[in-house]
Amino acid sequence: MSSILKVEELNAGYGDVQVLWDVSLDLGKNEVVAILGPNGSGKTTLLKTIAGILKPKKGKIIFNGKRIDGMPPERIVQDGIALALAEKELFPAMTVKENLLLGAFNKHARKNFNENLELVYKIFPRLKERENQKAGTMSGGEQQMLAIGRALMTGARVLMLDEPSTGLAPLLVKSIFDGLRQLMETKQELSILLVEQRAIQAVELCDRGYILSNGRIVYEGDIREAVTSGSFMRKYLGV
Amino acid sequence: MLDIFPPLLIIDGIVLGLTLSLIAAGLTMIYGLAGVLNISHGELVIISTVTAAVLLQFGSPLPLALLAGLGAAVALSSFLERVVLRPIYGLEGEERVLLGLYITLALAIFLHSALVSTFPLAYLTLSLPIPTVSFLGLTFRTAQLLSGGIAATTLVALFLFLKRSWSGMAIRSLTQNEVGALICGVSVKRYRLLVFIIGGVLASSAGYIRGLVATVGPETGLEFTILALLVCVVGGVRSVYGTIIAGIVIGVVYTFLIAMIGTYLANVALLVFIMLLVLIKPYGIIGERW
Amino acid sequence: MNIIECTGISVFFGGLPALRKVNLGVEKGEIRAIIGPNGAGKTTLFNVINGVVKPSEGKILFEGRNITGKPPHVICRMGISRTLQIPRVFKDLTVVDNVMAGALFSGRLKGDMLEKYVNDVLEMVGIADKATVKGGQLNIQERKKVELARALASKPCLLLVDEYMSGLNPMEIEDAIDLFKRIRKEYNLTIIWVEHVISAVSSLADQVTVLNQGEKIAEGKPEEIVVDDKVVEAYLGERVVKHT
Amino acid sequence: MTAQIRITRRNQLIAFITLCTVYIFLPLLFINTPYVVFIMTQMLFFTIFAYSFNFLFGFTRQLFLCIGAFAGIGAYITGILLRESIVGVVESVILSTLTVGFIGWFVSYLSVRRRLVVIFTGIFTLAITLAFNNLVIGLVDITGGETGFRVRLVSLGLLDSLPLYVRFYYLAAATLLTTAFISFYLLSYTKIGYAFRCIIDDEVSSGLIGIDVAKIKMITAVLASGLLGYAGALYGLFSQLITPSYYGFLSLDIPVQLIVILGGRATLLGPFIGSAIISILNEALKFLGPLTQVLYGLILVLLLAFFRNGIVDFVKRRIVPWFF
Repeated sequence: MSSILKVEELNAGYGDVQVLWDVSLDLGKNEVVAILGPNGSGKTTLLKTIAGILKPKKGKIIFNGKRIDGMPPERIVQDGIALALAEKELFPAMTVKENLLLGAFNKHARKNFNENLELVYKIFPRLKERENQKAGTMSGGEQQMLAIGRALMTGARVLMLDEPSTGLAPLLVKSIFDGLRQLMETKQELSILLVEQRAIQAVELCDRGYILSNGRIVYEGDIREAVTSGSFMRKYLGV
Repeated sequence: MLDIFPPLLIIDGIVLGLTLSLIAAGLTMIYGLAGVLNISHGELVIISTVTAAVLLQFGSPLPLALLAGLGAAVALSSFLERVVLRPIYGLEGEERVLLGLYITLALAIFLHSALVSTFPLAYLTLSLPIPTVSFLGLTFRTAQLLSGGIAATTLVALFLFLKRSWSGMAIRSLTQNEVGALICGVSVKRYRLLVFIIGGVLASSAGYIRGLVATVGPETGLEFTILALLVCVVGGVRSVYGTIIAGIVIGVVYTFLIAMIGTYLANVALLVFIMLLVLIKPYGIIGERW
Repeated sequence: MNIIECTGISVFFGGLPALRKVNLGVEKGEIRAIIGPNGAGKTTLFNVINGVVKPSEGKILFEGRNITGKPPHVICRMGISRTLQIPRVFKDLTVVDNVMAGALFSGRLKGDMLEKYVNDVLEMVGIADKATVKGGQLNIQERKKVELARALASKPCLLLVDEYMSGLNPMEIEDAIDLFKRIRKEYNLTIIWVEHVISAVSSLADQVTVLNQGEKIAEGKPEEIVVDDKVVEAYLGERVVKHT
Repeated sequence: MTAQIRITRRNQLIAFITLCTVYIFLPLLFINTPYVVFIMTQMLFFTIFAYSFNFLFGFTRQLFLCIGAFAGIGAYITGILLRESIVGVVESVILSTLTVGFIGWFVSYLSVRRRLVVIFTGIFTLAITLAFNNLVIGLVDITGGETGFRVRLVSLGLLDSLPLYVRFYYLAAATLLTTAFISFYLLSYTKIGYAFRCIIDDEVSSGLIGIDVAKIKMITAVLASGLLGYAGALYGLFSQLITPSYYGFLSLDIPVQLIVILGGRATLLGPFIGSAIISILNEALKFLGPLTQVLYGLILVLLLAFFRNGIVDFVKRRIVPWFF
């Protein structure tokens, strides 16, 4: 499978706090890849660096054969990498619809606005019901759906999801993962980089994955096998 | 006790309030996007009225003078964003707000003194050919109605721009959540400049609108800033809509206070109110959040 | 008797609970680790103990005295010191002045002893060679060391350490573990320690408390904790437990 | 470590003694040119104002944008009490000092208690400045409005034997040097100095290591404001005229801020150097008339943008670590 996103020996962090050390990974076309790891292992930093919000200290990020490290975030979004963060980062005083509209801010996303909106409403019907509600007044699960929906509105070919299950009740987690599964079935040419602290949901969506511990990749390969094997917990927590 | 019929006073207040709202809306947007409380904002009003007044004195046609004034305000505002404020963008949090406050304060002093000493007599008065109109048995000043009308129209236009256009959406998104806007592909740099330009346009129109009903002199810049700042504090430093409502309320209250207890004590009353407000609700009465 | 006893601590931020009825009792001389996923409330618990945040409910006894709601500087003078997740040293003061400040203001040391004590702490933490360098010129790990030394210099009975190990490489983690062992022995301290480098936790902590979404879900020895169903679930998701 | 501190202390003492000598003997050089002594007296008063502002803003980060108003309140209290012959000079000045000190404590208490961010303290105190101005102009019957009122020349006891124009010079110099000496002493020889250095650097950490930041802020506010009330009252007596324009934001606060920023925030020698430069500039640029204001604004912008830490800091970093 040809790869759409490739990260090579990435070092990054905040100010003089280095969080990531020589992280390399690979995401294929139409593939869902999991990145697992406990908190503080650098998962969110990795996603923010790929999205251009943080500048890498060293290393390469290659998207679709082109280097994108060091490019400003708006260029990276336009090229086709979208990010939904665990903190959601919604516009609380705007309606659901307006939030989605802003997802489609870049030029080519504006063209496919209706098509993408239909897709988002199809996988998260709840958002259509709440179309005119202010984002700040919604529940955590709904906000999570909106964050993912807004990322999809960018018309991205790579979707990066940061802990979509954090802090949510099991039922909501299920509806979000059902939505993602449906998304993978309907949408062509979409790859997902799924960052999760809890492994099990991730295992149901993807075969391959990485384990990040303390800023370094400590495992790479079949994620199901890793989770079911006895040594997982040790590896996962870096014991 | 009141020399003027109260309804007329109310209209006077509303016109003043709308004018202040125009200035304050720019102040609010700039604060939202750049994290700077622009103390030199009132000088943008003055730079355009002074430019227009000077050109008019040299016999330039009115539209050209007004346009030139507008250009001056926009140019100054853009210069402020691109050059003067550059040192603060690398800073975070309180340091940034503080240095921004200081630099713009210094700039305000500089512009104020420069304008007052260079053009001490550049007063702008835009008198209209027909002084009054009668309506429902009351006699209104034409200028009063016209300026109120223009101010309201400008505010509606601003409202629609923010609500409907892509750029307006981008500006609102940046004030609400900068990281969120970044991951939607909104460029901070570009829209920061845009709000300074819009702030310049709004300030300039506020100056002209004021020029319809009063005389705007080069020394009034700080006064505009202070009143607009008060409007912002009442309306919530990040809410454009709160700003508009607060502007009208302050305009009316202020006008009545002046009519009742004179300008100076009215100022004192207003300032004491603001001080209480800063203590009780630092984030404004109307605005929803920072 | 426990040196610190927190009972029924709840904290709400804007209606949302950050901590719910958490009890924590730590014995004198113990090293207690607190672990848990993101947003579990670990740092909030520290903030409550050292007075940065007032608890909405609950009571904290330190050496038998009620310290609930006292401001940070008072709590420091009573003998609880703390380091922060992102270290904040005094940037314009030299390393030795940073540490001296810690010794000076806690009021727990007397005049003549100050200088010797400060030098000892610098040696112990391993930053003595940078004594005359300004705080602002240090790298992140050196800052962590200075902050730790500053906290130790106030001669605390209870030390709260927030994520000392993050961002260190395995070698440095080994050194840090060794350092904490020596600190405990030398200064006869009780340490409460928030950490997510679990390998360090298991080789250092006597007891581990696990928080999840503001609640305490488990407590026990490190080797018990790693196999505790609730803990595994909190970290990995509910169905893993059934698989294994 | 200790050796270094000892050197710094010795150098500070040398600097202080030099200052004393210069300030005591300088007016004797100009004994025949009253105008120069007048200008130097004015400079001394501005140095005192700058000292207050420096303690408030430089050392404890309390942005009081009401230095002029505080000094003005002091001047008006003393002026009015003397005009109405209610109490004597000493009592008036003491009352000014206490009143302004109390107001300063109150503002500080409010902003510490309400945990106002620096900028809100700034807005709050800016409102005080404007309210003071409007009040003074509005209450014409009491304050004389824009034109103000004259104050009779008062007796200064022992100093009366000196020529008229030198009396206030020495009074101001004594105030300033005492303030400076006490500050030097406290900052270099006591724990308080250490606490100030910590607070300037990082307030959160200061609290964590056991410094009562709120208390230090409030004490500083009382003392600095009291000094403003005192110096303001003396400035009024010295000018023999009390008008709002002397205590306005543009005429007092801006030069004071310029002095502090030029000299360097949170330094003890900064205000001396800053005010000397400003006074000389002021005289040199007299021919510009109102344009000096313009120039001040421009200098302030440039300083803030490119030279934020001031001259003392520049010297300290580049040449010797003398001044604190």
